[in-house]
Amino acid sequence: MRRQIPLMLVLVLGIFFFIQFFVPSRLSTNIYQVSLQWLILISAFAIVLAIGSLVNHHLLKIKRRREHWPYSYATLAGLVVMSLLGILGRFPGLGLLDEIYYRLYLFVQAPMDAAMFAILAFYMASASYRAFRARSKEALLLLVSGFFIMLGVIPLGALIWDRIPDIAEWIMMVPNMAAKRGILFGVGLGITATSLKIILGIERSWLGGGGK
Amino acid sequence: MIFSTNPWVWVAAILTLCIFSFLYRENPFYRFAEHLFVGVSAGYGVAVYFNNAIMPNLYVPVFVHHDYLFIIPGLIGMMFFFRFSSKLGFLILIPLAMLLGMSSGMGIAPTIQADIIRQMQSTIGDATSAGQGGWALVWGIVTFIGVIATLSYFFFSREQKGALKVSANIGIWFIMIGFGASFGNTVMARISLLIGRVQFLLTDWIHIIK
Amino acid sequence: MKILEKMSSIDRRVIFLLVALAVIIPLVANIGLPSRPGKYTIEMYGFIDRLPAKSQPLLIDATYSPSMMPELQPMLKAILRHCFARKVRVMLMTLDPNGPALCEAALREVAPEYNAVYGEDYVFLGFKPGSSAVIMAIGENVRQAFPADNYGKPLSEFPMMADVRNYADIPLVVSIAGSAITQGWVIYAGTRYHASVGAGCTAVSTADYYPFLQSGQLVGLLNGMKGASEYEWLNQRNGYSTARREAGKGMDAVSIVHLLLMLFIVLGNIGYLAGRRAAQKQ
Amino acid sequence: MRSITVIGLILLGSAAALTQPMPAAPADPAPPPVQPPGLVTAMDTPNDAGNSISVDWRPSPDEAQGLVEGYVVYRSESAEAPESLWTRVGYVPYGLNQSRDQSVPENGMDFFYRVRVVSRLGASAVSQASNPARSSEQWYNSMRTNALIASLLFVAIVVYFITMAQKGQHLFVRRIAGLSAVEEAVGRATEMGRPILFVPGLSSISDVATIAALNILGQVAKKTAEYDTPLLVPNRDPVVYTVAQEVVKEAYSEIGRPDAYNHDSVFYLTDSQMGFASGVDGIMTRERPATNFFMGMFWAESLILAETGAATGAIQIAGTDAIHQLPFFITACDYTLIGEELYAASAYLARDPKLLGTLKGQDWSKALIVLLLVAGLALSLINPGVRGFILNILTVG
Repeated sequence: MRRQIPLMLVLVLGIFFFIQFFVPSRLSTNIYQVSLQWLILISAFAIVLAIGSLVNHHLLKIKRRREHWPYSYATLAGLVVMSLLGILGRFPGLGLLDEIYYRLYLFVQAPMDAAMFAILAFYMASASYRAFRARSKEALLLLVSGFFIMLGVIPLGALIWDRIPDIAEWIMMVPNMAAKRGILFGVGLGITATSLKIILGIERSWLGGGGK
Repeated sequence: MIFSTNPWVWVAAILTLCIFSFLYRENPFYRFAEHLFVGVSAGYGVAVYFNNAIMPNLYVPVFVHHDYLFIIPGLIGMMFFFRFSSKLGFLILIPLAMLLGMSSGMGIAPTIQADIIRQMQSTIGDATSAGQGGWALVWGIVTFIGVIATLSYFFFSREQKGALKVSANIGIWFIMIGFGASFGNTVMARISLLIGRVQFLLTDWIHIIK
Repeated sequence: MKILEKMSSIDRRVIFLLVALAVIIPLVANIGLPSRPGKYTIEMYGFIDRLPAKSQPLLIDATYSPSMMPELQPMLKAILRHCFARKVRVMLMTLDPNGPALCEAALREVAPEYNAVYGEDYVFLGFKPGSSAVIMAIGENVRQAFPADNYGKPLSEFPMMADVRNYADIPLVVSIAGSAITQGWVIYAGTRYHASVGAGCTAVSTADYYPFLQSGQLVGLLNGMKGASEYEWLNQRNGYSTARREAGKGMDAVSIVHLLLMLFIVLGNIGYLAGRRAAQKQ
Repeated sequence: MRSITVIGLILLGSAAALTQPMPAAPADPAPPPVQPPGLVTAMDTPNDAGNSISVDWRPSPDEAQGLVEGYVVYRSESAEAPESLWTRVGYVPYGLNQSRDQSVPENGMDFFYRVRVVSRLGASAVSQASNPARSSEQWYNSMRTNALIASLLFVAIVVYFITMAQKGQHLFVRRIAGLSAVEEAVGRATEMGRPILFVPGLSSISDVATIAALNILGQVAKKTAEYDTPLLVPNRDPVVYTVAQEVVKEAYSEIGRPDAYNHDSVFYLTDSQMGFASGVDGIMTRERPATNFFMGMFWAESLILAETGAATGAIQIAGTDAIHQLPFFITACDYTLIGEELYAASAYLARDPKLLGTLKGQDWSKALIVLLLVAGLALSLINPGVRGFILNILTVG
């Protein structure tokens, strides 16, 4: 029973929404519209569990004095302050809280977000330096095509030889596109097959346990 | 060198440097920034979920418009909370089944449309565009061969021997050239992001760049 | 020989330091390399340039977080400048929870330059979670996804929104995004609802969208900071904007870092090949 | 060269747009008249939910001179209705000579349409009424027949192979390099006494790549349960977090080690992409896992994770169908499952006949696609007429 009901639900909903795609009638589209809103709402509740996990993880760390435990206070403080300001700030008369929330976002969260992203520039350099070596035929192809594109993107490439941007675009448009399309066919089939497996109840990992 | 007098800018600058310090090695400054980042962004996420999913899709329809239909997904969503119950723990499978059933069902036909049928159309169409002739036709055919070869690399039912091996190898060449190209093309994007940070540090924090 | 072999094992931190210098120096010292618009930038620019003034609004989805601002924010601003200068109406929305603050920052900066009026020349719809679900919801009705604008005012109160129901009434959707959501726009808004879709993406995903450009599913594409810099250039050339070209300046730093990286790759390979030869000799 | 010409054209175009006079103020004395649009045709919008009628018209002859600003569409219940009974139902700018009225009040009732042209100078002229048209809803979208056939064909192929598999027929699947490394990687972590990190992607549960990742997680968790190796599973999506926890718990009890399951090993970090990346980076440098798995959907953080992992000396196995992140995993990881290999992985690892059957179905669908592509190409090259036909049936609606 415990697994039959969810499996039935998946089967029925899966088939229904597969068919719905082909039925343009009013009833069908209305159901579709409402379902989209339901999807958003249902998944929103899981955030409570997730935050529970985060809080629990850090409280435990502090309680047991595990390595680096004092840092957990930073996480907990950030979580409590940000969520309260964000929710309470919307209520009338509490605009000041909303203003603080906005500031914290702009000057605490956003800069760290951007800095983390910027680290990628350095990692691109170290990764390409390490991996772009002519170790094999395949690696050589990776290296040469990467090199040409880097040269082709910048205005400087055209100054060295005016055909370089064209070669770069050729690489992007011909071999690159062929590879992407080939991969995309496979991915499309993989996605469809997995969706089908979920609907038919063959793919049950989400029930917990691999396939029982 | 003139420093900003805005304390918020200082906070942002110091946190930026804390994150960058990770490039040298993991250290207490990074550790602090990382923990704060996780907490603050998780809190922001909570507020966003509340203000943009719960309020407009549950509170407003039910309590303002009295559309009680929306209580149902609300109740289904709340079943997630039974996770810690030993007896009713299985109830979380209901919202999961709803999410998976709907999204799998909605996904199949559009995926077939976009990833298979339309790709077939453009693969054939590009290789045979009328009136192109010359190099365009050659490259069209090369692309076509590349697509077939790449696809053959993902054929799992046979050992890669004989013709399939040749074809799969050609496929791998195309894949490698494609990946090299993507990598090279990404460098610019990543540098752009670093530029943004450097501009912030040198413009807003230390007023060097005007 | 030893020196050559060492080239293949330069410490990460040395590379990091050189990259940092290569970015900082061009920003502090003005270099000013030339720009040359690519064809997809021109196609995008041309499409918006042909839209009639004061008619149905185009829809811009700015879905990115602050970390992608340097690449994508100049794009958003350049397109807004183009639209406001030509009195093309704009609906702005975002599918990223971090988006609203960024959209507002762009609007606060650009709108006053052209005296663009809120509710008449542009509307800010705000953020909605659900990514592709939202795109599909707009296909049914904009009000389905956004009953009210970002500030809680019902869309029905805006005269410019009176005739806007769904994609059939939107001449162009511009997806400025740092994620695969552009694909969502192409597949759902484009394939499912026949909307014209243009995109501005981070340079990382450009390669992904060439198939869509070829198959006509995208009307144009702005490629990262380069695309933004080219759009800024076209705006300035046609007298739509006199603002500082932020992305243009960044492109100089991009050029220098590219050269540095290529140098590293060459050094690494010389070192690798030298090391291999030494190993063969033994 | 070509691009420069195009710029030139655009410059001319926009200059023309700038010099064109703005629509005149209403106080102006009578602007030069404009000719009305020609024949207006109305018909039920096909393949829709009803309450919609499509209207098209011959453009006003003045449009060619660039005098037209746009067209306003009106609807009425009678062709001879007085001016006040025509309801405005839409506006389209010049260049578009069709409109879709999506606010038809009733299906199955006759409505008439008129189109008013508005000139740039403020004049306007209205057309004759259209033919009567009734809106209706359809129960089948005929534009999507190709997708229906393709979907059903695919389902049939897959179901056929699943049935074959269930009948006990042996199904061969070739070795996939990245997956053979899984066992070795778990063993290595055990030897070194270090944990294993598994990131099930950053997307939601409705992303199919996430399901594939959770499937692999189940297999990996069984191995860590067997060897008693600590497992770390950080999550970004709340729902995925919930499922991942169930998957790991179940894997441990299946191996008969429910006691070894640590409730804290599957945990949630944050919803923010980069916040998540910074957290995982911290975990990688502090806990020093011997093996990192990055499976599922990834975005720009892919290289941040993989490069940090490489610097800590971990063995890294990645798998994603995010085409634009594959190059980074390929350069920074030891093994990478490319695209469909991620989906094949669960079948390969689990050796479940039903899953292998699905994989077979995918394979033969691929063969069919290749066959159709080659046939389509050959026929198109022989006869351009056939090309048009082929492209037409492959048009999606």
